[in-house]
Amino acid sequence: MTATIAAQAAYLVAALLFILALAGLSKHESARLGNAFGMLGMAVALVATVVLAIDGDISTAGLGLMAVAMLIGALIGLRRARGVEMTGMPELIALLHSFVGLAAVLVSWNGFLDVEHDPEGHEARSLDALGTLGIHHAEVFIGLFIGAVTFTGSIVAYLKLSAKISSKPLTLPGKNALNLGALALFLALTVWFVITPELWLLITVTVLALALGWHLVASIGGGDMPVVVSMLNSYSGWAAAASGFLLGNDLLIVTGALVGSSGAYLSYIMCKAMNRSFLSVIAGGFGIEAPSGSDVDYGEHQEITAQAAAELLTAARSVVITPGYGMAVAQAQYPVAELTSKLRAKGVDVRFGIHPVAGRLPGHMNVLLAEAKVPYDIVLEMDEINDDFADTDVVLVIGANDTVNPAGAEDPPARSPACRSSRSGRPTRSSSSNARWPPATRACRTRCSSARTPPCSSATRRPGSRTSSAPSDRSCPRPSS
Amino acid sequence: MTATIAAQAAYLVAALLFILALAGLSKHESARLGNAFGMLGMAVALVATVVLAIDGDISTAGLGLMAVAMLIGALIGLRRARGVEMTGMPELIALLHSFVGLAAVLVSWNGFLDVEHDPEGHEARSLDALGTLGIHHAEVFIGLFIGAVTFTGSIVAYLKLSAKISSKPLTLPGKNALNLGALALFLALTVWFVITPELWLLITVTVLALALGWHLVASIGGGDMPVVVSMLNSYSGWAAAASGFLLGNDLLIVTGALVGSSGAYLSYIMCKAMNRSFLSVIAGGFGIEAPSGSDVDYGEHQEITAQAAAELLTAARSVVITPGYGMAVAQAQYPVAELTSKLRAKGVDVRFGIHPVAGRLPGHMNVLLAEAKVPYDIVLEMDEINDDFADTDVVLVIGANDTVNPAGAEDPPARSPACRSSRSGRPTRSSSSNARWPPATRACRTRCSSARTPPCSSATRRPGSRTSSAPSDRSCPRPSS
Amino acid sequence: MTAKRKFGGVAVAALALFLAAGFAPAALLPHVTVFVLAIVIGYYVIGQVHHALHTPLMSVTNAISGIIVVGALLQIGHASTAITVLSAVAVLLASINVFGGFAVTRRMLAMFNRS
Amino acid sequence: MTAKRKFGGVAVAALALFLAAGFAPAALLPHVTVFVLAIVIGYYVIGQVHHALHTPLMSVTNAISGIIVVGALLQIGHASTAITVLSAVAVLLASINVFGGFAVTRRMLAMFNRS
Ligand SMILES: NC(=O)c1ccc[n+]([C@@H]2O[C@H](COP(=O)([O-])OP(=O)(O)OC[C@H]3O[C@@H](n4cnc5c(N)ncnc54)[C@H](OP(=O)(O)O)[C@@H]3O)[C@@H](O)[C@H]2O)c1
Ligand SMILES: NC(=O)c1ccc[n+]([C@@H]2O[C@H](COP(=O)([O-])OP(=O)(O)OC[C@H]3O[C@@H](n4cnc5c(N)ncnc54)[C@H](OP(=O)(O)O)[C@@H]3O)[C@@H](O)[C@H]2O)c1
Repeated sequence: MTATIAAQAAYLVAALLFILALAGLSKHESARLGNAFGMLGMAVALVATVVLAIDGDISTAGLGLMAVAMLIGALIGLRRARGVEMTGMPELIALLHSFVGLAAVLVSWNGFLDVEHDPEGHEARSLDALGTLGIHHAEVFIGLFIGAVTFTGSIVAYLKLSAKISSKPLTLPGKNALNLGALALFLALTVWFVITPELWLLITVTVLALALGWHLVASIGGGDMPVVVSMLNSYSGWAAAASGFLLGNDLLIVTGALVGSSGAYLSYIMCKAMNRSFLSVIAGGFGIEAPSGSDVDYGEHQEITAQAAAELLTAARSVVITPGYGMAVAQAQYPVAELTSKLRAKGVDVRFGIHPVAGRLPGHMNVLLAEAKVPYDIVLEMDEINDDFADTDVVLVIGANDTVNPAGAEDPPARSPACRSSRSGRPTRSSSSNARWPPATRACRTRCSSARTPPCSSATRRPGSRTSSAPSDRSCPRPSS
Repeated sequence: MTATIAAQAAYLVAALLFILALAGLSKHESARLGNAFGMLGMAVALVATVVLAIDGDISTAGLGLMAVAMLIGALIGLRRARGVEMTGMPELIALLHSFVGLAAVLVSWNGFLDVEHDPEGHEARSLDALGTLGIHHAEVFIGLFIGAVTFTGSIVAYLKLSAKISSKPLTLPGKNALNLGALALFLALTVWFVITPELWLLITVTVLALALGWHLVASIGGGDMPVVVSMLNSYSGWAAAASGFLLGNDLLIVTGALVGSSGAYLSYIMCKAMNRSFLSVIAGGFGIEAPSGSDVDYGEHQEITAQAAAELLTAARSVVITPGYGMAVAQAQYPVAELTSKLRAKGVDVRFGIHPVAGRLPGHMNVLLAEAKVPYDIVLEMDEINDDFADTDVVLVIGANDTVNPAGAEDPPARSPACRSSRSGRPTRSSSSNARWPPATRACRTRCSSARTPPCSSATRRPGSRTSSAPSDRSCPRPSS
Repeated sequence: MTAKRKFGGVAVAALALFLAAGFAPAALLPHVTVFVLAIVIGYYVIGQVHHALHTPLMSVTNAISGIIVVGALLQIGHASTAITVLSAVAVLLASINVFGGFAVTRRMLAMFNRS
Repeated sequence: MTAKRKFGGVAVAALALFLAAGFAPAALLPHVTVFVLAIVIGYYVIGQVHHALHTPLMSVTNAISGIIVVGALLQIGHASTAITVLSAVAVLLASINVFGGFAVTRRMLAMFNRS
């Protein structure tokens, strides 16, 4: 067994372990095991690669550099992973995507320096002998393009998600034309580069791709970030696959395709949940629809005291809590979890209903609730719980104004208490601009309004202070236990 | 685009179309489309292969022979497909499996004649130069083995299913040892053949594999045929994949692996439904467990007249019919379908509950009912309908004695009316030997027995006459409409 | 089975696959990769199949595994007569499979109707 | 979409893939095959994922796409200094991804508990 064959066998094993990892993450019960498979697969791949490198003509300095680079990267990564707050996950994930994109850019540039820039060198000559030099040109170019788009796109997403820049969509005139033009230019440049692989072409396409990635994500409003992050996830996979084609490495190709297609399909699922066209997401052309709904009957709302709300909750047989990102901003998930466990101890049936795009990332609310120790089996999807609203006594809508209140879709959002009765906001009929709890929830609202309307003052709103943790005595009502 | 590359591209397309075909068959709505994709994929693959052959060094005589062979095969296949009765599907499918197995045997023998038998020939020399001659030996041997096992196994299954031989399991002394011994011998012979590829070794392994295939399936009782047919389906896929390795053809490899793994997984699902160990199925070691249940309380049964049964049915709000293979043997599905539509016209909620292994093939009952024009949306799986038995007024068990009556598992089967009250047979507690409606159905039986016990005389039993179509006036009771 | 044992089982299986693939000749590895990926797809494709369609599914996979006709076709007519005759027989058999399988699936599926 | 239109769409896509693969250089085809099969697997694997696990899923795919570290590692240290430096940077970035991604997924999954 030579090192090359051993490495290829190891790569096959690693690819299968990655498939097992993704499959494992499909269920709560197997998720940790899946993550372990992913780590095992990565370890196998890394060991195989290092063995391959040592077996090859790597210099000792190179080997040292490799070790140092990996060590530093590992330390930074582990530190970030340990330190990040769960509310900060979206930013972290976007940032990590950008690293994959940048790495793909560097790999492509290396490919260029190794072959195209050194046409008399060993690599270029052997490729030329095989007749695959032209493919190499194309692979360098395409990999660079995808990587660079992923890189700046993820950077913009990171900046928006961490509120370092405004999350308002950038609306350049003719932005679709700009995007399409950039794509067409890229295709033309690719052909050109395959014919004459000049340095300036590579520089041009790098700049073009960086600008395109920036513009694509900048044109998207903050509310659509969940889909964008998922799309960038997919792009980072395609970038890895493109590098795989460049290096003729099946592991990169398989893994990249796996991540790329799963990310794309995930985005597609989310677009469907949000009533959006998948194509317009890819094109970055959304987030600009005019807010609708100013002509809608919002119903009446009555304010009640925390005391009355607490009585309502303790008297209820079943309570559904539909949290939004506002709950996380106000760090209200801890009081909410406490409220939940107290109510459950009293025998009240408390469940959570999660809107498909609640939070800044798909599944983000679930993580936040899990962190606050809400058991995952009472945290349900919108589809799972929608039919049960009719039998629910009280619905608490916490920090999710815009999913139930059309005014929330406007800019600046209408200020209103973050924890309110389910009745104070009615979904608009035209739910195209923002996903909302679909009409089935009206059954609840109707019922609630006929029975009781319990807006409650919740986690104190502190505009500007992003990390404020709500004092527990001013948070959601707690039943006297 | 050379013919070779075009063919490879076409093969990739065909492989994807086959995946789409299998995916399409997962739902009623897309099943026909899936079949169309399969046909398209096969057409693409065949055209590509013919083009490749013409582009190669095929003689005109060879081309003519090819056309004639395909034409004859197509005519025979289409005739069989048009003429077969739906009750005869299991036999047909088993027979078709045997063809794949035999074709794989022939392909392997050809590989031997082309290379190993002609060590100074062009093929052998070029493989030797590549250093892959040893692999070729192994591929010939393994492909031959799998193909031959599939061939005789399917032939025996065909003979048993079409009642040309007794469906009783053959129980040679030490049959597991025989099977394992044959496998060990095969491995030893493989090593030997890789070292010295002699003709007599190939003949030996052919005989060995034919005998093993025969013995494997002969040891399995008639009642376990659904799983056996599904396993043979899987084997035929592996046989095709082995031929793919032999010929270095990715399309054969992908398609074979697809069929092989899907068939194996299907068998696994069925084994679970039958409470059997998957391993013992593969080993052919089942069907020999002693029938249990003579010490079981069968409950009482009361016979009632067809008239009374008809009254019962018309008075019912909801009726569940659980048919078994006996319904098909007696051709009673047509009267049953008629009864169903009449009852439905009267507003009675009629549904069918299908045991996972009812009939001679998984899903066989569904096809038979579909042929009799019973709409597929009222034909439910055991899992789907099991919970509803408690709310069901009347359950008709038609020709499925052995799924509810432990006596039916004995040999010869206890004669009893094929259409009977759901109470007359109680499931045994130890449901290992034959799959039965699980305990949940007892809810129904209990309820039925407390309310009414309606055995009804159904399709007349005519022992010996297999194709008897029951006269409709003696068939299942029909409500006066 | 606990998660630890599952992990151990998979690790052992991974090692076995590594050894098998590692000691296989280099020329075989791309084919093995494709083979393994197709196995995974076969598993997933079948997981969502409705039970009621198992018989048509079997007859369609039957037809599809008639793809071995491609292998037999490639062997016809450019070597000894014996090979040509054997492959012609194989082509005939596999063609029965292909045409019969798709035709009978089509016929079966045409019977299924909603109410 | 009617079945006919779907069939037509797939047929056109099949033709496009055929042309793309057919005009690609022969050396690329095995890689394209593997690529396409992996895409299919990615689609199926994700189809069954519970919504609640989308965030951990994303962070794990994030970590997995850090596999590009393998590519960067293979470029280090056997060519010009520029290449070595660039690949060292790529290795560093991708390592952050790999280690950070798996670690944060692990941390997140540890939070999920049944009642
Ligand atoms: N969260 C979801 O369920 C959901 C669903 C679909 C789409 N989205 C998108 O996600 C985006 C959320 O972004 P955003 O910037 O609009 O959300 P946001 O205003 O930051 O938060 C949304 C909700 O949280 C409340 N909130 C914000 N900060 C709070 C604090 N410190 N204390 C208490 N409550 C607080 C807001 O109340 P006020 O209205 O009083 O400001 C609003 O109801 C929206 O653009 C939306 O389109 C979210
Ligand atoms: N069908 C299923 O749901 C099912 C489920 C699990 C396993 N299996 C296996 O499938 C095998 C079926 O094979 P088998 O040979 O035992 O089945 P079988 O006897 O041919 O048929 C089974 C049932 O059909 C009845 N039947 C047979 N011929 C009939 C006719 N001409 N008219 C009316 N009723 C007729 C039998 O009634 P009598 O009892 O009166 O002969 C019996 O109840 C069994 O070995 C069983 O283990 C079947």
